[in-house]
Amino acid sequence: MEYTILILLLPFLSFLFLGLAGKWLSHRTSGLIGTTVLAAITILSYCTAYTYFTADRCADGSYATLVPYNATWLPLGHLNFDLGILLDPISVMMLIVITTVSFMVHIYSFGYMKGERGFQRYYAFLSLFTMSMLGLVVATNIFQMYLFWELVGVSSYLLIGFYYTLPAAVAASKKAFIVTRFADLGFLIGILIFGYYTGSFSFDFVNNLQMAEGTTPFIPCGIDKAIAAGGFILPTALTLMFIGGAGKSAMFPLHIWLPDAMEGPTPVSALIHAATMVVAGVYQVARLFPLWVTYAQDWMPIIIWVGVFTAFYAASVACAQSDIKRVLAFSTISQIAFMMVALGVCTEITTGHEHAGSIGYMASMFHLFTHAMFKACLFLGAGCIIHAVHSNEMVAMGGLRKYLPITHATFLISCLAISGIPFFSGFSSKDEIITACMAYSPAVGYIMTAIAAMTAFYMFRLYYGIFWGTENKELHTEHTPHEETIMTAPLVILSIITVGVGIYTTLAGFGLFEGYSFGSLISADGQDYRIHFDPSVASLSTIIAICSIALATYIFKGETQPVADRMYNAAPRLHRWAYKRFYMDEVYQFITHRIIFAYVSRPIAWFDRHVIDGFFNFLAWGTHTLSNNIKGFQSGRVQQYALVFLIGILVLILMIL
Amino acid sequence: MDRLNDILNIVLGIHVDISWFLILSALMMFIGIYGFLTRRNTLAILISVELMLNAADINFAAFNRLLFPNGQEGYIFTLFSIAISAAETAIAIAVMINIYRNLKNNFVGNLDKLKW
Amino acid sequence: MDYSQFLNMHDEISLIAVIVILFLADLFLCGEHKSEMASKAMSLLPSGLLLLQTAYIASALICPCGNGIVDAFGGMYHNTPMMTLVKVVLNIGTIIVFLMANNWLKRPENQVKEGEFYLLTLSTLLGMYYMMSSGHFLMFFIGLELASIPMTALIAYTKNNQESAEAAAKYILTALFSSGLLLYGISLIYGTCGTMYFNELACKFDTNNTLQLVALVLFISGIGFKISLVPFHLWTADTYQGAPTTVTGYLSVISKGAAAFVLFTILFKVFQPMIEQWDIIMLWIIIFSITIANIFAVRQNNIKRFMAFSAISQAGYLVLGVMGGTAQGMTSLVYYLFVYMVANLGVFLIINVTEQNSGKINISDYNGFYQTNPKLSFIMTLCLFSLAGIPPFAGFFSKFFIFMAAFNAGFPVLVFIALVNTVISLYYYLLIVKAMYIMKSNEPIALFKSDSYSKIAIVICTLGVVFGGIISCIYGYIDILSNLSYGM
Amino acid sequence: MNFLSLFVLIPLLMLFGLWLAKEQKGIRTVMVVGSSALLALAIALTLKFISDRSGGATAEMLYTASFVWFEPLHISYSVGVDGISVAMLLLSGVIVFTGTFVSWDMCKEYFLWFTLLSMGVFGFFISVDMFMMFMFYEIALIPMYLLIGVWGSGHKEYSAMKLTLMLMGASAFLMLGIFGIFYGAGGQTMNVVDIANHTGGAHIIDFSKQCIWFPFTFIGFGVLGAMFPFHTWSPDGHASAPTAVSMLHAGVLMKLGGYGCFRIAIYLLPEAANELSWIFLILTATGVVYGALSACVQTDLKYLNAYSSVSHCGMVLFAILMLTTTASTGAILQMLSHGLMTALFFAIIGMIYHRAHTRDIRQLNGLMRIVPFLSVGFAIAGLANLGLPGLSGFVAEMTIFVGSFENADTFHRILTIMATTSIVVAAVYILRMIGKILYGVNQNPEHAKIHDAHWEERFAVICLICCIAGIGMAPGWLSELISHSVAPVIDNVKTVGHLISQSNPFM
Repeated sequence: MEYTILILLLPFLSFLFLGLAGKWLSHRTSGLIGTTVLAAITILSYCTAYTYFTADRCADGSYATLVPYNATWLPLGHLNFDLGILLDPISVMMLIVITTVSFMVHIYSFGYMKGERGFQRYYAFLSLFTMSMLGLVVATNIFQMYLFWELVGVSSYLLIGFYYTLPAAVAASKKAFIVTRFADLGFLIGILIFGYYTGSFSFDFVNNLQMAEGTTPFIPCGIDKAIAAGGFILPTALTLMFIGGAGKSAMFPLHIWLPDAMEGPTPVSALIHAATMVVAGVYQVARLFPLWVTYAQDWMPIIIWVGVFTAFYAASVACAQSDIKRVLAFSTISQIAFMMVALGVCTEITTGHEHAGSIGYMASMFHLFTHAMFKACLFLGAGCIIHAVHSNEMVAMGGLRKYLPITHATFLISCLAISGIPFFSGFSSKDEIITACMAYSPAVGYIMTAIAAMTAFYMFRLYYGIFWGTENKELHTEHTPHEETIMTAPLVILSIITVGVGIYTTLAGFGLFEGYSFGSLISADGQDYRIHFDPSVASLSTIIAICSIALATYIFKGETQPVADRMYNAAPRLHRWAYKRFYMDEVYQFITHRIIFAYVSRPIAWFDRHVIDGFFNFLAWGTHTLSNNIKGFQSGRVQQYALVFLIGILVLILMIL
Repeated sequence: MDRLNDILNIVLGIHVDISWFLILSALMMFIGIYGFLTRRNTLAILISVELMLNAADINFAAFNRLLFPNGQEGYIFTLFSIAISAAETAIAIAVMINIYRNLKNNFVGNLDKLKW
Repeated sequence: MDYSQFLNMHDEISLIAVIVILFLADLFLCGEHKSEMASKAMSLLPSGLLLLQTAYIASALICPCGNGIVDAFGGMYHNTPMMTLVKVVLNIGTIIVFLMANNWLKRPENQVKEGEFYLLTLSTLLGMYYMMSSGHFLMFFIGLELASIPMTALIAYTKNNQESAEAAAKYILTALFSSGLLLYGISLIYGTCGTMYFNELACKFDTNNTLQLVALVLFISGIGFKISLVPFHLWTADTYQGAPTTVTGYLSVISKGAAAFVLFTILFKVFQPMIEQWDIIMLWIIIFSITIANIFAVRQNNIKRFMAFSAISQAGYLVLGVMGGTAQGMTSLVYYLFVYMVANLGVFLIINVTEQNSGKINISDYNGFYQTNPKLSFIMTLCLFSLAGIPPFAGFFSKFFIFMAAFNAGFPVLVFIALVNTVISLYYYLLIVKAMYIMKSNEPIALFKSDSYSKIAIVICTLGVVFGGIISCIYGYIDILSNLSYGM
Repeated sequence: MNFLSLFVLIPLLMLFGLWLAKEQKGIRTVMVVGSSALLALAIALTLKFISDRSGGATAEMLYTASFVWFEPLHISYSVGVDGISVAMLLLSGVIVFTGTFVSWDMCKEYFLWFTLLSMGVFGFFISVDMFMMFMFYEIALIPMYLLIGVWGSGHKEYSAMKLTLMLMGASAFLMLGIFGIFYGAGGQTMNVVDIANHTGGAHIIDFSKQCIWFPFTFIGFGVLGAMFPFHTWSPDGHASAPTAVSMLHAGVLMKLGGYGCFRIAIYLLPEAANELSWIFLILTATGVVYGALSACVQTDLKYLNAYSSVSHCGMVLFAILMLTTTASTGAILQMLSHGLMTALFFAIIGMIYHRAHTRDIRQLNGLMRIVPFLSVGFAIAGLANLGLPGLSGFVAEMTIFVGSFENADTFHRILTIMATTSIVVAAVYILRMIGKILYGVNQNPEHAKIHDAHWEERFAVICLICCIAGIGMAPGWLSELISHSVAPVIDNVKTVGHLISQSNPFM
């Protein structure tokens, strides 16, 4: 497995090379370099995955955790900051996801970014991102994860701000970085607490959880010692880390950066803001999952309810957006929230068909995988559309199925997948999530089912809005929309994966044949878990999804949309609120600009200039003024001098007598 | 001095001891200082200074005569001091003449060109 | 009486010899129709002779006979190697002043006599010699007066200059006033102790005796006047401003330094029993001297007046060495004196050449000085930095050591106040640096060539400023001397 | 003569060479040769030090040499280095080297003062004698006045004066502290190592005396390290200084403060450090947040960076006061990292100012299109500033935070968490600045014509970026180098720590 180091090194070198020498390279060369490197690491990842999963399982039935590399990068007192590569089922799965999507995006970008200024820079940043994201998933310890976590943050910043001459892109990139940075603060503090009390940052949990009994941090000495250290330290640390994850994964209320991040080039949105980076939060929780379940079971509802609310909120906002990328962005938020919820509802590690409390873990990872594929496909499709009509707004679209047939087909497949229609990949993963939720609590299960229905509705609203509906003929006759092979090829590949996985897992899930399923590779305790659908859940969600699609078809398919207009007229305010994303951005704007800038920073700056600096200036001014005021003392009259002389003597005499 | 003392003792019935000289010299000293601080004419100031110096001289002489009659230190000191004060006064007057030549008067109040 | 005792006073006798030779030379060389040769000889002679004399008395330091301590006239005269060293230092300063004076004396437009200047200056120097080597208050008093009376003549040297006369008048009046009080104080000491020999007095003092305490204060006032310590300093600024620049330079360094040394020796030797009292007095005097002088200096424009306040404040630092009366204090005082002398004379040299060549003496006139006279302004900067106590110039070392001495003597608060004051003093020294380097001027002082005598003096000062601190043997040597019973 | 003395000798020779040099070409030759020699010497020293350490040289200070200087006062010319000074010398070498290139067109006098300043800095870091340290400290300060006053911009006279006076005021505190330590330890040696180890005639300083002199020493050095609330010289001073001087000042001179606090205040007064650190911890933690928040609303690039320096340098002192080996290692790393990135920042700001004649954020726009090289450098400096992994800031900050967290009580925890918030605020002001000046479209026709960096500027910028990235990517050796030298100091503090009762009200 030694070659895995290349998976990190190659994109890094490619980044350096393209970044430094890009100026002297042609677009084509630099694109080719980037893509070739990506192809290489994709192959390497597949090899890794193949080797890993075909190797023998351990005696306890789980896959071995391999650490081909691990070296101390920075010694931190008793602790060590290590860098290395850790291979276990989820990191290997993530390698596949990341390299696949990234490779697709690299190919796609040839067409999408053709002729753009800064083409080399774009590929350099993509390489940087890929490297960072891969480093994040193969992290051997929490600090390494944090390091790459920050790096993906900055790559995201750079890529969102790729069109740096556009004010909106600049603002969006800034916002994305700062919001996630703010969340990362929680992550960092969590790491610090974790590292201090466990004596290690490593993911090798079994050896490191030697929580000293009786230590009572955060509580001044002398207060009730009954609160044992282990009681709440670890949950606190985990929750703080979850804040970091929530920021990256755009959980409410830290989601505000993601919709704006759509200002970046669309392939970037597909790669970073749909398939890979935004699921880092989910991945982090999954990474720490044994800790959560074992030590912080009581605190897991935080994850659940944050997830549930976010899923609902994002879905409802998505119903009202008119910018297609925004719709997809909110859909992403909502889907990630599904994954979070799935992790949150777990209550045990042991898997097996009698242990429903552990399905969530597997389901979440499964959904992560399937979602990455179909959402990337959707975004890339959206990219084709935008490329064709030069607009993000649905108004500019409509009826595009004539012009963009391949895009249309793949988009439809992906929509079906996300809506949870059987034989498409989304169905299998979402079904498992709902099963897990149901097992935890029927309330959560039903809510999630309802949100799944909303998903189907808004996705088909989007689909009809783009490919059917009212056509903007004026615009389309001006430049006839068309599609390019280099851009459609990735779409096709991704939808093949979606469909292939969908068919395979659906058939396997319904027990039509016995074979490996996703759960065989990844499950909470690593055991071979064969997915079997719960018929009631499966049928319920399928029916609801079909109903939603039908509803959307009824409302949005036609050339004219009387129902939609009527609905809009019935509740214009609701639409407006949803359209404005329930004014969350304004709230943030208010807090940052009005409160922090105007009432904290500015007064502090004023205070510094006038009070603190003023004090020192006052000293100088005071000396000068004093000097001018006592100049009469030196009056030039010799008799006065003598008088002072005499008084001086008298005072001195009095002083010592 | 002895004779003076005797006369005073006989005529006025008072005994002149060291304190008389000290009081005299202190008075002279303070008169001199007062004169120095208040006179407007520089020559008058010089005269006041002479009073101050002479007050000290009286002290020396009196101490030597009445307290330490075995030595001559005080007398010698007085002699030197008189000589020195003469020298000082001489040069002071030279300066005053110079000022008078420039200003046509020698009021001390006019010496205030250099100040602050 | 054994007249050969006179011969024990090597230093003074040799200086008198110099004075006599110069007097004769003046008679023959400074006629109405002086030749080129004579003029040149008159320029070289004073410095040359003084240099020889310095070498002569310094030779006693290099190869001392016995412990080097000389007593004469039953203790009236008392000389130690340390005193000789201070005399050598003062001599060097005087040589620099002579070199500085040459140009001023030679210029016909100044209308000043040449020969008298040297005679008067050397007379004051002789006075200081005696003041330092005195073992009796009479000797001390005579020395003091000999140091101040000719000084008046020097201050009034430019006789058709009203300012010069006014300065002299203020000086002599204050001097008279102070010597009157000092004399009175000495008389009280005599009256209470019956003797004026220093070595006999110490055991006769009693801290409960009011008259002796008054005498102490009066003594300090008398010598404080010479060192120009607050509150006896008010004449200083006026006199410095009015006096010819050369004389100001002399006044600010030589007479001040000698007086400070004497202050230390007499306080330590004579007033030893009252050490607590004079520590308190000196403490307050130093605090006020440094602070008030600094505050006044901040707003001056006339550079000589400015240097006067700087000198008062430096005097305050100088007498920090007195505090506690330690050998370390003595060492650092003499060292400070040496370093202060070269730096301050360096500044005055430049002020003098500038004044002689352009007639400008205001700080604002120095605007743009660096553009026209870079070398001079650079040296001026070095000297000012040394005065302000900036390393690696000698002033840093001397300040550090004198603070160290005062700290070691047990006055950390005083040291702290003095240290805070160094910030103010740095401020006003930087004002001149700022004028020279930063400020722009429409009519800056034009480029001029200074005369070779000044150049030599400037080089001496610069060398002293640059190497006076780094070469540690200077301090080491002084320390050896002061460890021989405090050099007294 | 010990070879460490070359660090002082080379600048002296450079001064001499500059004095002789006639043309601009000669001056440049002297400067380039001299600063390269210094850099080469620093690198050679580092390599030698590491190889000697791994070869088993365990003495606290290596290559020590001592010559009695002022025998009566026990002052000697003592040199020696440990890992911390080696790191600092390396930093100084880099900054002086790049500073030379940045001030390519300056005149002779400028370089004279510049070299004098460098001499002070190098001398400070090689000294182990308190007197020498103090002397070199002041040697380094005073050239600032003329460098800013003559070659600066804006309110240069005011700023130069303020800077000089405040720092000199600090040195007054410092001098007193040095006296206190010297006499408190028996007045027999000025050697730092001797005093700390109670050898060479020094004895343990009384606890009460330590508590008096600790604040003096700490404030004395702290002012130079821009400790809140004595930091106000820094924004004005940096804003007015010429480019290379800002670099040198923020890059090296401010490090003297942190180094001094560590080497003298903490090392020599360990008990007082334990006892009184809480006061200064509060101040520095406030400074960290305060500087960052102030930076958010600045409109002048240099002011912004100066406030950010206040924040970062506050972090240095904060970490030192945490009194753990890891945090102090972080502090030294932070000094290095801040030195490099701030130097880079100031260099680029200076270059932009030189071209655009304004530093106002509101008037600069879209520089990325006009001067891509400078803009990229600027962005890298900014990213390093906000602690991006792979660049030096991250390494230092993480070490500090982990180290600070080793103190398990609530008081230290709260302050640490306070300090961590600064990295978010740093992101805010850095991105705001980058967004405003680099991105967008240029609106000012004047600025459209400006040209990108010259070769010598590029060279300087690239050198600095390489160092920043080098530390950021391979920090292990440096951290090891430093922590070995930090450990004795902190152990010293820790061993006395349990002897005294903790009278801190917050503990």
